[in-house]
Amino acid sequence: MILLRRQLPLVITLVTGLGMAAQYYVPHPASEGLLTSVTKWLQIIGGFALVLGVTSLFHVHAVKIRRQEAGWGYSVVLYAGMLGTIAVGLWANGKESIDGVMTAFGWVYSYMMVPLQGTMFAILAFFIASAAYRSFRARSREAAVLLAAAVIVMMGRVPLGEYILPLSGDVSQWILNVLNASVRRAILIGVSLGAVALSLKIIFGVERSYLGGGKE
Amino acid sequence: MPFESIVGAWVATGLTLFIFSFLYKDNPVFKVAEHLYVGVSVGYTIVKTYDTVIVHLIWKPIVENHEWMLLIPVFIGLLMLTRYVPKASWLSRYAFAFIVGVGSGLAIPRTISSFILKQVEDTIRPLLTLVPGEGVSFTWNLLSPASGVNAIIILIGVCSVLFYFFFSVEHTGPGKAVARTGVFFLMIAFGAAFGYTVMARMSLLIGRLTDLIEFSDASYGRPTLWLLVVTIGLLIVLGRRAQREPPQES
Amino acid sequence: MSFAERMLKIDRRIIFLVIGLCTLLPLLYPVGLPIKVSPEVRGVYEHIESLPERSVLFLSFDFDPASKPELHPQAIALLRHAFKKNLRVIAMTLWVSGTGLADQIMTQVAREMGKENGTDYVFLGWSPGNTAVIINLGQDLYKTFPSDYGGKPTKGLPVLDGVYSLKDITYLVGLGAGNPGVEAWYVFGKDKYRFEMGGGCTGVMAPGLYPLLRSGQINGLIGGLRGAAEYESLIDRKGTAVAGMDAQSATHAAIVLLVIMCNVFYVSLRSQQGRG
Amino acid sequence: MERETYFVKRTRGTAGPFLKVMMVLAALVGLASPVPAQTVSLPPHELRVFDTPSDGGGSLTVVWPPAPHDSKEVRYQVLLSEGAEDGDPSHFKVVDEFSSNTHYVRDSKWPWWTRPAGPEQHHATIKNGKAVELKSGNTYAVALAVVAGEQRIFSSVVQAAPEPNWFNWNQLNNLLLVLGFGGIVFFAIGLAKKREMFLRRIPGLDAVDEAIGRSTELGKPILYLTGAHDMNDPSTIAAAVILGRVAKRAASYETELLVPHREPITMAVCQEITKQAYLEAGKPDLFKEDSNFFITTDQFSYTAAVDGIMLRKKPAANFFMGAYFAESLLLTETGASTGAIQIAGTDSDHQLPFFVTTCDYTLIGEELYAASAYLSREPVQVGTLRGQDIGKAVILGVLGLGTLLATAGVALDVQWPQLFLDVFKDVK
Repeated sequence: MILLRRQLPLVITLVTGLGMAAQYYVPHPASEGLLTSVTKWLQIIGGFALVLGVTSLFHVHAVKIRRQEAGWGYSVVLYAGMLGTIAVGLWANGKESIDGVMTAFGWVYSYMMVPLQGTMFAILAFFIASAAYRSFRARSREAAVLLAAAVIVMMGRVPLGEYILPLSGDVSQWILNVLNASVRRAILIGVSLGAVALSLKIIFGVERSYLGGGKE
Repeated sequence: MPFESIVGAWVATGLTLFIFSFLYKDNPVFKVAEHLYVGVSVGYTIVKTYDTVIVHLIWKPIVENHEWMLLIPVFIGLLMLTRYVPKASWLSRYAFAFIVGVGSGLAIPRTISSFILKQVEDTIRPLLTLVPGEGVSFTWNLLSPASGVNAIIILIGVCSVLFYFFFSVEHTGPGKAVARTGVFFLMIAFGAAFGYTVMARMSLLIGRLTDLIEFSDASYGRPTLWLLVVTIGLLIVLGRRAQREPPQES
Repeated sequence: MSFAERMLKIDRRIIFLVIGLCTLLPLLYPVGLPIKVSPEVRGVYEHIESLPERSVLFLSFDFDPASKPELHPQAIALLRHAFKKNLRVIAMTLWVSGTGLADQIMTQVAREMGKENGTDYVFLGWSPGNTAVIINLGQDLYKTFPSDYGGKPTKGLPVLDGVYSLKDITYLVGLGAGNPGVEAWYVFGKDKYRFEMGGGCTGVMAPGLYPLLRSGQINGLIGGLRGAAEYESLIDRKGTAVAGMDAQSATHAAIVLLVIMCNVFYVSLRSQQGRG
Repeated sequence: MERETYFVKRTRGTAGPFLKVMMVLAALVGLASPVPAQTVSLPPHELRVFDTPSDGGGSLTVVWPPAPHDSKEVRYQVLLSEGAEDGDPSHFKVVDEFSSNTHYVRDSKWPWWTRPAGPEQHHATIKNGKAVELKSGNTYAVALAVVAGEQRIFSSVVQAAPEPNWFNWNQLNNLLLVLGFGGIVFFAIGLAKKREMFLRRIPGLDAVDEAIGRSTELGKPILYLTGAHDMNDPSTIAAAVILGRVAKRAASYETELLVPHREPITMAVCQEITKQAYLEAGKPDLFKEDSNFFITTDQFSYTAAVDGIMLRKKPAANFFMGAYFAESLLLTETGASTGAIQIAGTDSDHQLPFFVTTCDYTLIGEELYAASAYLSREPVQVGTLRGQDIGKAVILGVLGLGTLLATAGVALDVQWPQLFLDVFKDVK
């Protein structure tokens, strides 16, 4: 059983990983056909993965409601929102609009989901402002440099800033194009090396945390 | 104005104001809106997944076009769902092994070519330019991205930041100077990111307020104004009630 | 408690009010400051401008309602430009929660410009699989999307005439709010299938895309609401982005002022403590 | 090479007088239009046609030497016959046409190791597509025509068959890099398993100790957050490792530790780690099961609750390790307002600017992993870090050397630096 439960998954990872990496270097139609099939499969599997991600939320809130834990009323709201959306969505065949006419599903999307999600992130504007006033301090020389660059870019990227300080536009352009680009490039190279190392470790079974869950 | 747009304006405005009430403090009105948000977006994802995956990518191709090969990913996908059956949950490992294996394999050569080779290639630039007829020259123009001086600055930036994230040698002596340079480059880039993030967040606020302004129009029945009053009223009532009840530790 | 200390301790809700007013007032009473166009945005604009009629423009709307204020105006401006140039447009999204927005944008602009679904444009909808979708599109578009958003089979659509995969498109613009976004379209798309591409993104993502811009991996970048405003002024159709620029100016000025005040108080506080 | 020089010489020899005659003729007819002032001499010589290497088939490459008439006005046409018959090229289909001063091999993207001909030669690629149908395995006849004004001269006809290939030699450098880097990483991991490996001191860890010391002095608790991701994420694992160190210090100083969680599994793991740390510090009796506690999975409700804890309990040290999203600002801002020492460590680059400005010390990106490897001394982690370091060192070397060579190439006007530079290019 250990073979089936531990070894075999590692073999699958090794074979698929090496295979798909090798595919990149092989232009032959046979190899291209393999890539087409496998990515098509991943597309469908991706749908199942999405379901998997969503269901844990399902579970957490069901438990909350059953045990009537503190704030279970909110979990009921969550369930109501979810079931309502599903019902409306199935009714509309999963389409927000049919021939340009908005369905009930589209209504839920436009008048509930869009404002809710949009506003959740819009409140951050207020918190940035308050943090700007209360805690963006030049505690060290590094932080001072950061804030100076931030102020230049903030001014250089809006019409008012360019109007008051005509140079700020060019300077912020230079910061972004040269200084920022060089740092981002170094980070990109570093992170990519890390990602390649991690992928290689996964393929060769040195890194197995992704197998996680499931009892032995 | 169609009826559903008017109702929609009222609902959208109400939910927007409920979320904004978090600015006053964390409160039940906000929590209701927050949970509704999670519920609706999960419901939306489920519907879309059902329609796209089950109907258009699985059912139709298999049943109508007899693409039997597609049963393989369906099988792998089902294996993934065994996670919820404690006795068979180990089967889900096969699915994860497949996805992670393919994903890693696809990523390795593409990352090398797009993010390492391409970026190294562009950083290695001749510091001098050859102008036909004039000979070799060095360009000092800071505003031209391709100038010699900018090529040098980029080279210094890339190298010093790479060195900063180098953990095999102690940052002493000349290493310290290089690492310090790297830190300052990093801070400038963070500053730029900071400025841009501020810009992004402010844009979101502008977007929401634009909607609220639109919905304060008489053709919608001025939901913004009315619901603002209602939300403030709710906050006051809830605040009073919370004061009367003993505070709970959660 | 010194003055500086008291000033630093004021209720943050007062600052919330300040920033709220800085946004609201310019929206209600716009000034209309001129907008300078950056070379990044011009890159995308000029490339589209140079395309012959009926070229294929592929637009991927990889964002959700959270980034609507920034990317929605970009999408609208790009589409108006493409339709004005009589390009064929193929659109899709990799973000499930962005499907509704993308559909709205397509229908709205197409109706406004008198374009026909299936002949002048097609909206493919959403598909799971993230980067696998990009590769699969590069291999075979009809396999990835057997039918479009409305359920019509993609095979035989006049708009897709001569288009079998990403190799056959003329220009791709990814409008990304995160991952998968512009970078993914390069790594899994352009890297192998060799089409020209540009990008549009939220302000948060923009600084991270500059290395790709420099190396020519993308030939232009529309960053945030500001980028959208630049594009709107390039195509001479002022929309929500240009309208938002005054408020953007005001809020930036307010934040800069707040940061300066914060540091003035901080320094004075520190020098007091140093003396005490 | 010899043959090519010969060819060039010969064409030069014959082109001169012919050209003059043509110019006189043009003047006589009074052609002021952009019709070529010079014209073609000879049929394009030494045409080579072969299967395009390193591709999936359905494509042929045509290569031929330059000629003195190469100019904007004189055009080349690539001709193809769908059948294999060696017929009259004037009946062939024109599949490509361009000015004769373009399409040089030196302008193409081939690296030196796959270049099919010298850099001065012309090349064209015929691909299966809308205009032409090229099937792998079939033999096709290809010819070249030179067009100057009314004149059209054909080359001899050459036959070739496209076929699919099993390796893309243009990507050889990519493959070698993967193999080389992979080798280095696994070698380093192997080495780390055998012996202790040096890692530089991470200054952030000193700051961690300082902050705990201050909390003890003030008699206030320590707050530690492990981030938004679950236990599968490397950043959360690093956060948990660092929690071990913090908990051990806190235990030996007998300072209260608060670890609010937003993910039940992470909480369970961290509980174990904390318990172990108290054991190691010799204070198992001080360990409290509820120092790790679960709040909620909802982003903003969690944030509001943690902010509440900061305001009520006023911890003297706040630690933010792991992955963070938009909530980072709300957390650190409240923390800063309570006067706590704040130390952050995250690989969420979009939140780093906020951590740097609101916290006293920030572990940036990879530093978080390095700190965790430094503390845990786990061979795989340490070895990977070392492997990546070697990779970075190589890239640093390539950047330095490459810039020197590229500059030398321009300054001396020579081509040989390309031998090195091509290896580090993405060429397909």
